[in-house]
Amino acid sequence: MNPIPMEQSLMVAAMLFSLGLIGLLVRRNVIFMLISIEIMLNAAGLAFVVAGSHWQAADGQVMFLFIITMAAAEVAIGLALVLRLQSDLPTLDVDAMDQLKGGDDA
Amino acid sequence: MNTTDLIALSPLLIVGLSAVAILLLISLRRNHRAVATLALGGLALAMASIPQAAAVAPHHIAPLMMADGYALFYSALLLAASFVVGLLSFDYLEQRGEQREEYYVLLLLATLGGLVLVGANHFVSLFLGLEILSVAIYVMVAYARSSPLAAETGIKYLILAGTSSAFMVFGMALVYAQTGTLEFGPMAAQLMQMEDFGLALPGMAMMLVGVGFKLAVVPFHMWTPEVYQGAPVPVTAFVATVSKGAMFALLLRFFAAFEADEAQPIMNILGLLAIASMLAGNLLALLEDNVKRLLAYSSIAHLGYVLVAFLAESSFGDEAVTFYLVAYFISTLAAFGVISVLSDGKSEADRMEDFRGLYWRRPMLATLMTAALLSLAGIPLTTGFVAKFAVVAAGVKAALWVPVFALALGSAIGLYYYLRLVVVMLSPVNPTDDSNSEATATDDAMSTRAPNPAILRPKKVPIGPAFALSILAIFLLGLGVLPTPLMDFIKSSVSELR
Amino acid sequence: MLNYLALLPTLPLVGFLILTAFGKSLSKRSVVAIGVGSMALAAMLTIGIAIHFLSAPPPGHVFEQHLWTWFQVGDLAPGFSLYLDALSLAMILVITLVGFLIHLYSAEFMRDDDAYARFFAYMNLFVSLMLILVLADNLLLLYLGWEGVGMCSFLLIGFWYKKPENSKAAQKAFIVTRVGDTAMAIGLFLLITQLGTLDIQELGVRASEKWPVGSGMAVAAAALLLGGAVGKSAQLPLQTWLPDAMAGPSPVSALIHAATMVTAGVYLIARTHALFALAPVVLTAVMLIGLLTQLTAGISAVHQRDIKRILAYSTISQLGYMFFALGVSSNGAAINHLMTHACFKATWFLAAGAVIIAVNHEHDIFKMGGLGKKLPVLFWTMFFAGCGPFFSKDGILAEVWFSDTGGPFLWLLGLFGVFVTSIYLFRLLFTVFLGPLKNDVHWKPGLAITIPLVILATGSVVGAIVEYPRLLGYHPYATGTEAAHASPYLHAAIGKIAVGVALAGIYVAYRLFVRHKHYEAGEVVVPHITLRMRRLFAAGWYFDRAYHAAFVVPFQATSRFLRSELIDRGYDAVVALVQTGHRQIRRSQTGRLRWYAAGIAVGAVFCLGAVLL
Amino acid sequence: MFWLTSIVAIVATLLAISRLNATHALLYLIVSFLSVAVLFLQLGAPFVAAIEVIVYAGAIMVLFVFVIMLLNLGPHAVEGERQLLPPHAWIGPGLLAAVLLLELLMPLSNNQFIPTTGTAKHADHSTIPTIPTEAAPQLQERMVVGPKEVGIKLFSTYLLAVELAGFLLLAGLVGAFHIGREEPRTSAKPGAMEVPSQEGPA
Repeated sequence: MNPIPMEQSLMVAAMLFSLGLIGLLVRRNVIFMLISIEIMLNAAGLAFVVAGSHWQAADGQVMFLFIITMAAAEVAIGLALVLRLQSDLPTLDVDAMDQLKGGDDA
Repeated sequence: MNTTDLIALSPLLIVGLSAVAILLLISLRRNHRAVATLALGGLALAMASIPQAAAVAPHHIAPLMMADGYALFYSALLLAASFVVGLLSFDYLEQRGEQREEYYVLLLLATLGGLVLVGANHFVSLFLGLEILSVAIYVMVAYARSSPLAAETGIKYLILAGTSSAFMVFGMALVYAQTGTLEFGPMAAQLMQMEDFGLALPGMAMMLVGVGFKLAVVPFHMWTPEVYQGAPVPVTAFVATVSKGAMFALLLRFFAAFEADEAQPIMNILGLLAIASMLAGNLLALLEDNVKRLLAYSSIAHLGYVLVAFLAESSFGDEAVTFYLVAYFISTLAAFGVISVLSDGKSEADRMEDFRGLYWRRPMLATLMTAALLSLAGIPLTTGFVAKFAVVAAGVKAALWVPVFALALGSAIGLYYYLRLVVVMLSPVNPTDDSNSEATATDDAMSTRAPNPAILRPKKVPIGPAFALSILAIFLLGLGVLPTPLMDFIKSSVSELR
Repeated sequence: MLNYLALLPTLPLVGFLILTAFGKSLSKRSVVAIGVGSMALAAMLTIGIAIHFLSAPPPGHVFEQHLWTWFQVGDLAPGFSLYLDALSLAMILVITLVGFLIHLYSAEFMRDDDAYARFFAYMNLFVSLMLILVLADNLLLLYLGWEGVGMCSFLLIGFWYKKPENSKAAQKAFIVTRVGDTAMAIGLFLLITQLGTLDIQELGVRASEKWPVGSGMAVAAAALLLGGAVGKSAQLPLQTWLPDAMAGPSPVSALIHAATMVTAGVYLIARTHALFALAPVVLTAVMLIGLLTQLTAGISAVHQRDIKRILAYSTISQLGYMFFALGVSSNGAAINHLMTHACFKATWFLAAGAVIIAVNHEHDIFKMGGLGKKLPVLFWTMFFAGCGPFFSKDGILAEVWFSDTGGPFLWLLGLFGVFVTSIYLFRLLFTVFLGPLKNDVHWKPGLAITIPLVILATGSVVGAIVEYPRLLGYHPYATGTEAAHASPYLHAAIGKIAVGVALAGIYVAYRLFVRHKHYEAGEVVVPHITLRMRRLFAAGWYFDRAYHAAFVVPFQATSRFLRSELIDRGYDAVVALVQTGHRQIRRSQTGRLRWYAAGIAVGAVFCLGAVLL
Repeated sequence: MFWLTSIVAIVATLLAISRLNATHALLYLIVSFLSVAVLFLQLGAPFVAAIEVIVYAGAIMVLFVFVIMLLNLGPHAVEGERQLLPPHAWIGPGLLAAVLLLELLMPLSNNQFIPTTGTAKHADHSTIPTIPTEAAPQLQERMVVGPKEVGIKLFSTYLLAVELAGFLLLAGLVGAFHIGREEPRTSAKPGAMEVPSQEGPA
């Protein structure tokens, strides 16, 4: 198997991360925001695996496993909250969720 | 894992086991009092195990954790804070008809995360500690299911924390790519050998996003007021103290390993963040009428103050950081404790109006609140003053003139809003004839609603919070007058750091 | 007896604690017993200490009492230690004796107030902190008292918070003095870093070892401390808070804004004189600040109508005199004036408070008149008390003439200030008490009001004869004056000129405000001065023209300048700036999640950019 | 091969974040995750490749699909989504992310990595990877770090971490249970929690 230079794989990870960030900032639907966070976490995991592969060590993969664990836990709670929100508000538009803010801001 | 490892980890193990034990208990029988007792007992036992752990310290539980005096000191601090939060939570939850028992599982798990974080010596433990803490807090802030704000608060915190975690993990990956190790010590040694940090520097910068988010420094601060306001008061107290304290302990440990100038860009960033936080936090709090939000903004500024001592990069600075965090814990817990005790089953006492005339209705609580606010403002004879003094001294010693100047400026602004609340508490309680004469009437649209009568009605403070608050009061003033013993203790605890 | 020194701040503190804890459930009688009683004990203790100190002086005329070490940060270990020498003895005498009398007065004055216990609680706390301030042996403990009295002042100015303007005044006082306090705090840190100690005596020693006279560090340190003193003592340019601070009850004005707290700045400079001596530039600044403050505030006082504002400007002006004296290193004269002024101004404020009650809360002096017959005690105590400070001021002026940095020109300016002082003081006195009766008086002061007034007036008169600080063994006078003392006649003659000028001022005031009462309420007073001046200088037109051009026009310009409160606007601008900052930055808290996420992203971009650059 | 997979991953992700229909987006996301799994294989990490497919593309995505079904976000939601997503909304975030990407690519493109030596693989976790004195051959055969090594590492060195991960999942479980629990609204006890109504915007 041809080795893949680390720089390039990390660049791919960085691109995926940026795409996730764009998604997070652009989308107003909570579900899409959660998806975007998954993309970012996945990109970070990819970066770890890349680095682990570069160092020929299992640590990167181990870290990836923990990242996936955390992503699962977070998604579970996030989706539970989405269900709650859906029953409270008619929309999943996050910009509509502004009950919490300064009392008198302009 | 050998016996020594287990002893060194005993606080962690006890907290974790208590969480599991509570789950078992819940599956047998739901009983709020029993569950709370078990949780508090677990925390107390964990605290009691710290001297045992200290006997084997410093002990490196390879490769993940470090059980040294520093970690144990912060563990004790976090456990004590959780204990206080637990005491406050019991009566808070007791007044509300929710499913209350799971809360304690989450409280213990979050504490566990904090304990892992302060002992973390490795990216894996850092990450896991942080995430256990975060995930538990996601749920805790949204715990009050019947509250219309709960879900909103929860999702906001979750998404922002998730984002910041993603940044942090990506940063870690970059650092790992550069150094090939996940452990702090070797990592630092490795970087020292290199001519420049290479990818590790952007990596650390991205990690700062995660750190900054947890610490709520500008510009990662914007979640704070919302989460403080929307979360149940004891949870707010927890977020304000344990979560931030644990993260700061980690930050200190991580960067204590680096001495070279290569890390200077990171320090510069932190300096800028500190200055921005001190100024923005105080400005934001200036005319805020919601007390929980006010404390949120002020906490932004406080973390900025602590960063000043952190930037000193000396063991003196480490002591100042630690002492400041202790003082901040005590004052913040006392302030939120008072809010928690004042809140009743229906509402939370978080409006400025709720505090009007408190001094004349519930003098003890008002006095404690005043002491807590003065301590936060850094008025002499409170522990906050000694802490701020130590921080400034550390900053001045390291010739950090700009941050110290920002600190002085921020404190000057800060005193105003703390005293504003104090004055409100001293005002009379008939809002009908002096609705426009509030001592610090602002031109903002002040709510002229009457305070919630239930809040002002003198009632007996339940024994749990009463105990917690009296302990806090003793420390609040005691450490302000006689801080030397604690300072010496801190000195011996953090000496192993550098 | 000296060993009980630590009890001194403790007594009022205990009073404060009792009143705070049980204030609600105590009867007014018990409140008085605790609030005034603690002060009475403190006053007796002070007298005992003073007698002991004078009859059996401790070695070196200094008594130190170390209570415990506060904390230790690095090599810095400020302690709770008290330091008693002639200077602090003078201060504690003023604080406890005058303080006790004012408390006694308040027992009657505040009787109808609902928040009786709260008032005495604050007052006791104030006295306790003020005592800590003057007895502190290190600057940090002094700073504790300094901040503490500032806080009490804030609470007491806003004591009658029902009126919004009172709260505004409290805020203003607080914010303006914060400016000075911040400078002082920075000064403290400068001293810590440079000299490694905050012990006042040690500071003096180390500073003179390490810093040559006029070195930049010494100047910076002294200037920063001066900043604190200027704020606290309401000197230019931080003087604007004091007139507004009159919103508080009269006893508060008497105790805090005339006798004690505002003199803390004077005390600070006198106490850290060793530092100031190393910075002659700053001392000159002190002198000029004092001189300018004294003149501008005096001129402003002439144009006030509100009885308490007149006294406020007068206080600023008198504090200016003290700074003037400090500036020529004549600390003895400054402290002497401080002590007589404390008696004098306390009397006047207390009497003014009684007058205000008697005329049904009228503040405008031109709506009063002829009260002398109805309230003779007030008139005569004010009259006699008003004479005292002219003599202590003579002392200052003589010192200015003979000092190295002063001289006849500055003396002349000071002398003019004396003239102005006597005009505005006696303008007030004559307008209110002489002439036809204008008010219904249904109220007579009781014993608890009369006795303090009489005692304080006596104190002021005695101060005219005796130099209190010299009596206590405090006599650091300006360099060069020792030579002058060799020719006491000249010294005395110089002094007597000032008395003469003062008498002339009284005469002018009498002519203007008693003999020729043409003015009506609401009319500006200044033109009448020119009118009366014309009669005064009967010789006619030349003088008058010249006088008008050289004197009245600047007068009017200054007063217009001061009345428009330009400096005030400056502080309003600072407040507005901070508030605008608040509003602007608050807009960032939109409650919108995506906006917050964008904040995080921007932060990340910033962090990354910073390490790449 | 590497570039092909990468391009597929990036394009699929781009489509995932821009689709209006949540189900479509999820499908693209699965494609993206699958291609990342292929990348893992190419990087010599077959174990995580499998995990990526099973857990990410499988379990987590199924969770999303469930929720989307529960929420009934059918085609009718697409129109609403379109309104929430005007084209100009992309500009700001796009720029911000572009700058971030640039900042990440810059150090990546001109960074000198420590070249690895074959020995690093066997190095103990705690030893510092040594910097070879002479540049080691960059293009050496990349070793596969297989499931066995990962497993050994996981259950020896990282045993404690695995336990902690258990706690992390426990927190997620308890939390999701508490929040997601279906509770009849009417059964809310009197005096149930009610945060004071917030002050509306002035």
